[in-house]
Amino acid sequence: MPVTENWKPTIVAFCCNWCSYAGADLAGSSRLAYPADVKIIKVPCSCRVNPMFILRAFEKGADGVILCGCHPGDCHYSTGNYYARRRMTLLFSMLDYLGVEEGRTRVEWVSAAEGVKFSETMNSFVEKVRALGPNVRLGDLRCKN
Amino acid sequence: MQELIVRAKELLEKGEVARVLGWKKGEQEYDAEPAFFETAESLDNFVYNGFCGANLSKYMIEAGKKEGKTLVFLKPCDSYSYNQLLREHRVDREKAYIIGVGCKGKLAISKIPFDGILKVSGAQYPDAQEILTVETLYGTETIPYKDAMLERCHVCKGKDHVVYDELLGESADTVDADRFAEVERIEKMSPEEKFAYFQSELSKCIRCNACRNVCPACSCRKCVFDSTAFDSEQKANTTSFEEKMFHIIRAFHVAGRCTDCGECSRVCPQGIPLHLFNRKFIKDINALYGEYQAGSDLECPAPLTSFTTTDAEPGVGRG
Amino acid sequence: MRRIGVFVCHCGSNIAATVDVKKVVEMALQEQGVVHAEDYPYMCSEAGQVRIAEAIREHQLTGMVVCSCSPRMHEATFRKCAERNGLNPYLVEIANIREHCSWIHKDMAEATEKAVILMRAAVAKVHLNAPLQAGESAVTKRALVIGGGIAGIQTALDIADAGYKVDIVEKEPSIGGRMSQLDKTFPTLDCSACILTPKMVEAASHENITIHTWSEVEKVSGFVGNFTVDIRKKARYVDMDKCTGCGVCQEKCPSKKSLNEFNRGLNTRSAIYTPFAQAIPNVPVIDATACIKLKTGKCGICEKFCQVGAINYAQTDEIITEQYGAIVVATGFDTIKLDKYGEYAYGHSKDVITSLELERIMNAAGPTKGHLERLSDGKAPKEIVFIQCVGSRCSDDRGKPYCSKICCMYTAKHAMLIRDKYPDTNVTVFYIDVRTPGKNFDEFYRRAVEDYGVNYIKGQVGKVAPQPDGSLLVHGVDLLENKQILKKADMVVLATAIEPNADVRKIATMLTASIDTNNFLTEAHPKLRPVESPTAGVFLSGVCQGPKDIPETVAQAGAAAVKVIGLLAKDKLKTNPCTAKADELRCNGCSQCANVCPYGAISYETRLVNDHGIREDRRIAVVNSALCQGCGACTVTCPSGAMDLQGFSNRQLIAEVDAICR
Amino acid sequence: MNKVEEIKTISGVNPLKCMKCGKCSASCPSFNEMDIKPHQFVTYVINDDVEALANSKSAWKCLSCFACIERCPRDVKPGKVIDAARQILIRQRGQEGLSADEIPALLDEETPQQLLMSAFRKYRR
Repeated sequence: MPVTENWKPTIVAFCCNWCSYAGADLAGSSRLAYPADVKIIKVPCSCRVNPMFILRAFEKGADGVILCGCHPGDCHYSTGNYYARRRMTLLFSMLDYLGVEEGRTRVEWVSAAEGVKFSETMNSFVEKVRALGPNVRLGDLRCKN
Repeated sequence: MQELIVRAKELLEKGEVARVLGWKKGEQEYDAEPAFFETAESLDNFVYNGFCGANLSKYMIEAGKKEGKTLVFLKPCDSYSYNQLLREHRVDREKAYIIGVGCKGKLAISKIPFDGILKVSGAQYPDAQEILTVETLYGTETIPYKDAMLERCHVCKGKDHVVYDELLGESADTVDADRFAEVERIEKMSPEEKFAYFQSELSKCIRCNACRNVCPACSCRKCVFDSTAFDSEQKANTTSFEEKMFHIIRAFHVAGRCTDCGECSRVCPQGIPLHLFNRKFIKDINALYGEYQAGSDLECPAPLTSFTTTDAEPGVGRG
Repeated sequence: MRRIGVFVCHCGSNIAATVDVKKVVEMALQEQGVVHAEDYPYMCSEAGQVRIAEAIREHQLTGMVVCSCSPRMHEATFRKCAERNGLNPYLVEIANIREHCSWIHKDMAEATEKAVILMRAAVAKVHLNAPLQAGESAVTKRALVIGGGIAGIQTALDIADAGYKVDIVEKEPSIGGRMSQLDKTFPTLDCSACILTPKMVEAASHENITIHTWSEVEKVSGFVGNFTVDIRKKARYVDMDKCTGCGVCQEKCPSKKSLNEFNRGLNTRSAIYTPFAQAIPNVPVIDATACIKLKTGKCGICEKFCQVGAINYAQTDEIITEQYGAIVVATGFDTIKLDKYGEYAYGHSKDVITSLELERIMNAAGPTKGHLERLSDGKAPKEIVFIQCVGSRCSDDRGKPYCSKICCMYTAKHAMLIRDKYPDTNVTVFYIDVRTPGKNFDEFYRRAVEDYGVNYIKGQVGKVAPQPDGSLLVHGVDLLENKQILKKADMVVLATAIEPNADVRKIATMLTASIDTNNFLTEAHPKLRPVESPTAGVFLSGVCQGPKDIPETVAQAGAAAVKVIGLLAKDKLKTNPCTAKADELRCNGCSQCANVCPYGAISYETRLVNDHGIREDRRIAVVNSALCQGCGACTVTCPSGAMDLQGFSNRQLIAEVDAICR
Repeated sequence: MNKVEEIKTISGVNPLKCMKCGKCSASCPSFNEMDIKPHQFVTYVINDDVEALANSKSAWKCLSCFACIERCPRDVKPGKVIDAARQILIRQRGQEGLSADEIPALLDEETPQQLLMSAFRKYRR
């Protein structure tokens, strides 16, 4: 896909119901803008996010995927984000190993009270993904030419 | 080898085991493949030599469904796989009689760089020789045993079995390489080089599923890729997803469970170094969450089903 | 194929001003399975719901998507509406096009495009939604209140009066909390003990209230209606049943050097002690870190003098396990540590004190028997400076970003009381703003200025410098006069910021209740559900939720009690049907999922399974849906995809991903 | 960049964070010598009157002692604001900053030595 002036990234944000989704709501009710490229999918907990969802998003054309959950220690289910943290740490490290550009994936802990953080996070994430341009490498990890 | 057959016959005859799981001669000595032996006579086809690299532990899942005990021969590294299956309740220890066999390193026919191979001698156990003699259509060649060894044997986990009922035969120390050297070499590459490397390797994949079928950790009754568990619409839709993401998802599914037995790379008909995915996860797990060897014991918490409150954050140390 | 209806809400102009709702409707009608789409100014209104009802009937809808505000706002509304009209509530999905779209985007084309995509994702999900039935669980008709201050006491009394059993767990030796440390209360100046003690007595004697003092919550499991709580009853070394509270042990105890926590460490107490005279229960505890007998084995004086034989050095901590239907957190507050505020010389000079320390100094039972005197030399201060907002309203890392709310009023109270009792003592208050919203509050502050001659100066103090003569030089400013002020004072009182009790983080973690960046517990909704935590069955009372004065605390305590009563009055609760479920044909029985389940909801059974004609006994995971809370940790651990979460299934989430990335 | 943006960029201060508590002025050792008091610095920035600030006595009376920066509860740092105002002035005058030769001419009785030194450190890097 050629990079054009008007190119807009597709960004999927998985947000846990208890903290981050509420943080996104707070960003909304506080009118803290972030790019419309970000589309939020609600999950009960960050630990519900299967690496397959993330890879699926990339395969289907996403240019960036971000996962937001409660701060470690504050998980509504007490431990979910700790598992998510390990899973994503390993997944991201693997993506890096495969030569996928750093910056297309991110995990951020956003509480229900952090509307500002939510908005800032999304702004900086989108900026990073825009700088990287359209996703090619993660579209096909079989890496066929 | 003979002592294994003798012992197997003995156990069969005594009725202590109902069948034997071992390796069977192929057309060539180097064609040894896993086989069940139901009778003492059939054991005449039993073989144990340098080409018996196949890890038999996964076959014990099926064996567990049959009547009576199964005698299985496990090399030291195979015993880790068996233990991991035991931990995951996939095999029934009660229905297994495990003979831990000695191992002096296993060979890969693909590593013998001669055309028209007819016969390889010197790979016989227990008298494996330092130099293999290879008869080819074009004459006789020699190659040091070590040079024909599987990659995994150069980074062998050790001579000890982690689970067994009895032990037979000696093992040799074959380690002469750093297990993570190749992973580190790739890690040091630029993203472009990394991508180019994996692109050239993975584009060879023909999706034959040999890696999945041989992997003791890939033992799901029904693989996600064969089911509709993740379909959003129809099967045709997921095919491309499966095609494109197969290896990384497979590696993730076995992360923290893979014993690094190396079977995936051994059986890949395209010679893709698939173990490099698993070993990357193992290296990260060791570095981030403490040394962990899957299959080494049945109790200690597994890296992906446990945590500490001070774990590293995703992405730390990247780039 | 589902027959889906899409309802696009204008939310007045909240959505419609930024999102072209007609366009969303038009695009919805092009989606597979969408048989009806319409927009309406207020979908949540009575009239809006009537339209939904009509559409369900007219188009025989088997699924619906409402494009509106956050599901946190009206998901329940629309689900109920669907249910009333014969559509399973779990066949309703919300596309959040307000908080996540119209409110944050300005460009109409961009916002509309996004709204369409969010609508598509919701439609894609609804295609795969299954009708779910909520289960039922019984309610244990007993409540737990964590914290025995005025908030906890009031909540417990209100619940108990309604006829339900309540337990109070208090970590200190007595209930009473911060209010018991106060001397007088604003704006009426009535004595704190005089109004609190009767409430303490009432709680102690109430037939429905059990008080566990010197106790802490150790472990919480279960869920709304069915919590199981382990309470650690710390060793008191005194038999509660035998002790008569005569106090002889405290007089005779030879170890008298421990800092008196109740008096904020301004004087000392004995190793065996009751924190204050009106303590309830009036049974002392032995401080094991100070007791000579417990430390060395020698002494035993209190045992010798106890006429009823109540002393028992062999006592150990005891863990009791109780069942509760609801839990109220009332853990209160403490003042912040001032070690980062070197400029105010707190800790450097004994005559720089916090307001809470001043309360103790002014109290007849305090370290100075109620005489206002300098702690350095015992002299009566003639010049007192109060500094407001110490650590409050700070955006740096030294203090707290919030207003502590109570300081303006208690400072006015202190200033007034001092001027009243010691008319020749001058009182100066340095303030940034005087905040006195509340009934009779501003009148109170004005009385301090007008009737008592308290000198209020607008301007924060920069520094307090102890002088060689023992006085304190206050570097201030009068912003209204634009003059710097150097003022010699005999005593400086710091209106120290308050913060939630340090234990609250631990307790919140146990309760899986969320907490904000300042460690205040988060309410389920800041306006509409201020006394409920987002965790069902957990309620908030008092300062643990945010700074409050006594009347507000009592009001909130009552509100929390009403919520608890409302819960306990039910015999059965509907349970969340969005629980995990294992597919027996795919399950490997590998036990990985059970390892990550925080609720112990997964067990295994060997079951005869018919897998396309192959009949065999298999070890299969079984989820106890009453215990499962639906986090989904198990689903990702499962390599075969056998474990799935109802309402957030793999296929549903993948469908959303696909719709967004389409 | 206009002056207001310039002063914000140089100082790194958001003047809107100020809550007018006056702790800076209470802390300032040069308060009495200043025509514009430390707590008023941000007001000049907000009111788009950087000119007045740069031309004030205060710009040259600030000792750069940093007491206001250390103690400000809102992270506003009046010391940095006045320093930025000073810099704007200096940049205008010398175009390229200070040179050692110019210093003697700039010296007067009231210029604190410390200010010269810090200015020198800052502009002659």
